[in-house]
Amino acid sequence: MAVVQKLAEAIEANLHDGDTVAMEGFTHLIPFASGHEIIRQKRKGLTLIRMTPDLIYDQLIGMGAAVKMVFSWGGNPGVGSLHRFRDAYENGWPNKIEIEEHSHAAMANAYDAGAAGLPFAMFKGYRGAELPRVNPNIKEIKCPFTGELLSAVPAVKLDVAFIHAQKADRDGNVLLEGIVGVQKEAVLAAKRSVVTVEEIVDDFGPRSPNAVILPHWTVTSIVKVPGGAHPSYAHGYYTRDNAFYKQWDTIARDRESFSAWIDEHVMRKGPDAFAAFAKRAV
Amino acid sequence: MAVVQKLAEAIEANLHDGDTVAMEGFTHLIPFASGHEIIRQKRKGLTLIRMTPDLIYDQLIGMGAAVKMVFSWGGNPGVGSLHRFRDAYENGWPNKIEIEEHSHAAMANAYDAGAAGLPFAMFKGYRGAELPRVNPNIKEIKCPFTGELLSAVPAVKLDVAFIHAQKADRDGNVLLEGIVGVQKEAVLAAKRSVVTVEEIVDDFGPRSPNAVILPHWTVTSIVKVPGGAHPSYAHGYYTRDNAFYKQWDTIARDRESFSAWIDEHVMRKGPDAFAAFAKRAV
Amino acid sequence: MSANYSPSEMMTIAAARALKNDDVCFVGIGAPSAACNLARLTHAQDIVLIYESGTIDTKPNVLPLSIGDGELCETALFTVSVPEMFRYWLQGGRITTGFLGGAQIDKFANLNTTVVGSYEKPKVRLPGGGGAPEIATSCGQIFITMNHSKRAFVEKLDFITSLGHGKGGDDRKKYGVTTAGPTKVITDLCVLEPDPKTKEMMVASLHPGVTREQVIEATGWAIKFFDKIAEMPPPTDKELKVLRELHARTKAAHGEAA
Amino acid sequence: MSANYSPSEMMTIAAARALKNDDVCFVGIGAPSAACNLARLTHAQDIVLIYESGTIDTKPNVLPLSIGDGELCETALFTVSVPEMFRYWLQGGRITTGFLGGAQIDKFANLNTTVVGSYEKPKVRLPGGGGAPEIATSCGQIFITMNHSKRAFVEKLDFITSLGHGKGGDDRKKYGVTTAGPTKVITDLCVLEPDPKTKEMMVASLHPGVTREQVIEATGWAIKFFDKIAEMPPPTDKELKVLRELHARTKAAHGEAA
Repeated sequence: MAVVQKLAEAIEANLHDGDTVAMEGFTHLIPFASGHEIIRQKRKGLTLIRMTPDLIYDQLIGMGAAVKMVFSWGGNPGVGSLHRFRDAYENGWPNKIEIEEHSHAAMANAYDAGAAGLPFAMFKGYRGAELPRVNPNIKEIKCPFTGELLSAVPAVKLDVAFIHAQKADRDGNVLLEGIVGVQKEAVLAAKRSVVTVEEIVDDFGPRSPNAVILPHWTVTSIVKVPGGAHPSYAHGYYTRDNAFYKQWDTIARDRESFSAWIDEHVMRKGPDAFAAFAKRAV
Repeated sequence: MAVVQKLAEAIEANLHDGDTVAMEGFTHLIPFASGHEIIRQKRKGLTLIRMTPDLIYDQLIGMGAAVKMVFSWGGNPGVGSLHRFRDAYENGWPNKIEIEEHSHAAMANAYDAGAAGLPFAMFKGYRGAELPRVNPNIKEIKCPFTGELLSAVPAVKLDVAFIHAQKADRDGNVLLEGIVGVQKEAVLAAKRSVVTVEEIVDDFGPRSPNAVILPHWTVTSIVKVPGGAHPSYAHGYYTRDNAFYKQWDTIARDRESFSAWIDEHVMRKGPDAFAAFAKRAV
Repeated sequence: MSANYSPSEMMTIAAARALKNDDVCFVGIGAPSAACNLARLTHAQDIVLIYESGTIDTKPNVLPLSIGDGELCETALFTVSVPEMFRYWLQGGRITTGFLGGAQIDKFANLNTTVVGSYEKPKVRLPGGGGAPEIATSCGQIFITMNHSKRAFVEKLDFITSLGHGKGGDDRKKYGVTTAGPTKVITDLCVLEPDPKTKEMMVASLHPGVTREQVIEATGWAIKFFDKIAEMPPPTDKELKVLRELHARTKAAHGEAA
Repeated sequence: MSANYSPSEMMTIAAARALKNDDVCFVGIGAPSAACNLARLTHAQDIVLIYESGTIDTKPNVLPLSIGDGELCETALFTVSVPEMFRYWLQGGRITTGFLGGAQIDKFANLNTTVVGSYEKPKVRLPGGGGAPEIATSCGQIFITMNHSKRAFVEKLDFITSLGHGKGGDDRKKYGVTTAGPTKVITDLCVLEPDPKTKEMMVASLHPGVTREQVIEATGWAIKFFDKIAEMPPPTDKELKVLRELHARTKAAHGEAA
């Protein structure tokens, strides 16, 4: 049953060193405010799962929060590399990290299987591709009716899911709209979930009967953080800060400028700082 | 690419004797107008797939259209038996029909697998239940990671899917709202699809970005039949005729009253007759 | 307290009382639907009701005739597709309490809603399992509501549609099932609960005015009684009023729709 | 016709021309996105564009920087979850043409976007496959757009991220794959198409002013030419105008957002 909390309380209560977590959002609604709070609280030893690690994991990895990353596309979308991830993986700075690499289809199916309470996901995947050679978590199963071979990967099972959404209501239900990615699946595949939202309303009001909603009894903690998805975006609130994504390439390219950026924009700030980005709404 | 047709043309062009078909709609949006047209065109030898056969299959079976029914709950909801189905299955009137029986979970997963292009569906099902003993299309598979045993059923693969929806637009896209059941899956699991709709609009207008839509290139034929889901219902247009569902128990209980009803309400009528029910909208 | 109530009303009210404010219920049509909504309109106003048509957290003003009446969707927090319902919500373990009923029940609360007679040549072909096989194993616990009669409460089922406690003891675990299974069978005479060890369903309480002999007489196996049997308190005026108003609204709504 | 255009513009325009009005495209970011939208804004106005973020039948006014920019969702007919995208739409066989690119390609149009060097100790760790492994096998056919250079067009891939024609011939069938695979590789110099039998990618047309020697020089294997080589017509004024306006709108939009 969802409780409304401050962000620091929510992270404190729900995330422990060594946890397996996902901070999801497929380009849209990426929970950056939660990522920054995790950095401020100096969590260590996390296994970070995300289809597209994006800047949020580049920041966490650069600050030494992770020991392993499970992913399917590890770049800065439309820009280039994730320099902090590469520095950790290739050079061990600030610490070595292990990777487990999948395709998007595999991870999307693995989230789906986690939400569905299945131990694994199956799909027509990896045919003629080399990843199964280097990832022991990709196996084959055979259709018992046709004999067709399919790929199998373990279901995603999380200690904590972090997502950002447009709205929560007073009962603790959460509404997502637009590119909804795998966020619903991540929350349903998790023991605990922290949902930051743009606003908390009395009632969602008129809406499609088929709206994408996470009901209150599937959510652990709700935190109001307007702008909390910046530099990602919130459909209906503010747009993606594509210019910042490009700037990140320079910021993250070397260790000093990265550390300076984190110090200024994360360590010396709190979740309220995100409100400035919400105000740029279009 | 969807074409807009008359109902008689759509059935004529898309449905052949011996086809495997689904006319779906979980209580809501059941495509009765299509069912009646199939009766008028005297199709034979059909394999009828539906989670809840409902009156629509009771009528088709009573008129001798089917040789097999695949289903998971074969009653008149809240009322009792499907007398025409039982008469065919127990007494061979007007012809014998074969059954293949599943659970709802099995069929929902089998539709999902059909839409997803998979050869079979897996789920945590039938544990301690007896149906696997009498249905050879229920098998077991083992999770390659945990060893857990799961149930497997073949994916639903259809020659034709029939559904009823609220709206189509001029491009042939179809919008469904409310209890959407397995209709999207049925259409995506089918080679051809016939969609009857309450109305055809220029544009769907303002709507949730996550609205349930079947895009034009997944639909074969669109037919405007206002009221075409009666005695089922269309959310936003007219309510379920619960009283008729109760009356059906008497109508279908004996062969003569059934035949008389079909003669009067199906054989001597056309799809325009459904408009009378649309007008009772609330 | 009111003395004028039917055994069927007592059954519905007893089932409603067993529900808690934080339950998430997978509701079936008929007595379960009446019981769940009665609970919601009395002591458990925050209870979450889910119907297998995909309607989640629904608050119907009248009882649905079918599992997918428009009323359920119109009053729901949101509605999902049927595959999602069975995959993410039921199989995903998101339901605390599921309701089942049946044509036949045995002493371990296994149920038959498939056939009377043999499967291949049935005397009576019943509607079949629907959601029952997976509801029985995926929900945290199962409540069963059925009218108590020798024809229904049988020594041996003609067909096992859904698993109760199997052959008793920890038989459910053999099938890889970790949920509690049937914790209450609520009839028009009494409430049965499983013996903690054998899992045989035994009488835990009798409805007001019902005797042990009546229960024994209406049961097709040698039914056992717990050492301490409670008497179910009779319906309160409020419970009866709310239930009857619910049924009256329902009757009016379904009649008028013709 | 305009003589002032870049090789990269020619590549995008050649890719756009290969698209048909009834295509359903799975679009990637960069050149594919520009090509698909150019086709939509010129000869193929009914083309259906799908991005893996879940946006279906989208008509962006500016090109997205990421695969999930808001513009894609705001102009889409509808948007589905990412599991549904990969399950019902891609794996379900609902896409006619998928676009791919990569850091390395071999003569059978197998692609590498994973690592330069060994997987365990890479010289360069690239972003990885993303949607590519399943796009490569699930779409009706694949178009590949890449700049032509010896570093990219290699004799042997460091890693096979996604299947092209495998080892050639009907090698795809060995993996249970029934789709056509790469039917065009569109570069800034030329267009390659598979030999009908061996499936080796061979030069089918040269862009205006490009010589065979240039292509041979830019390819890391002994590249073959079809007997009859066409010359790709240069960009029309309209194509260039529409493409440049698209890029200008995009640049303005992405810059301003800061």
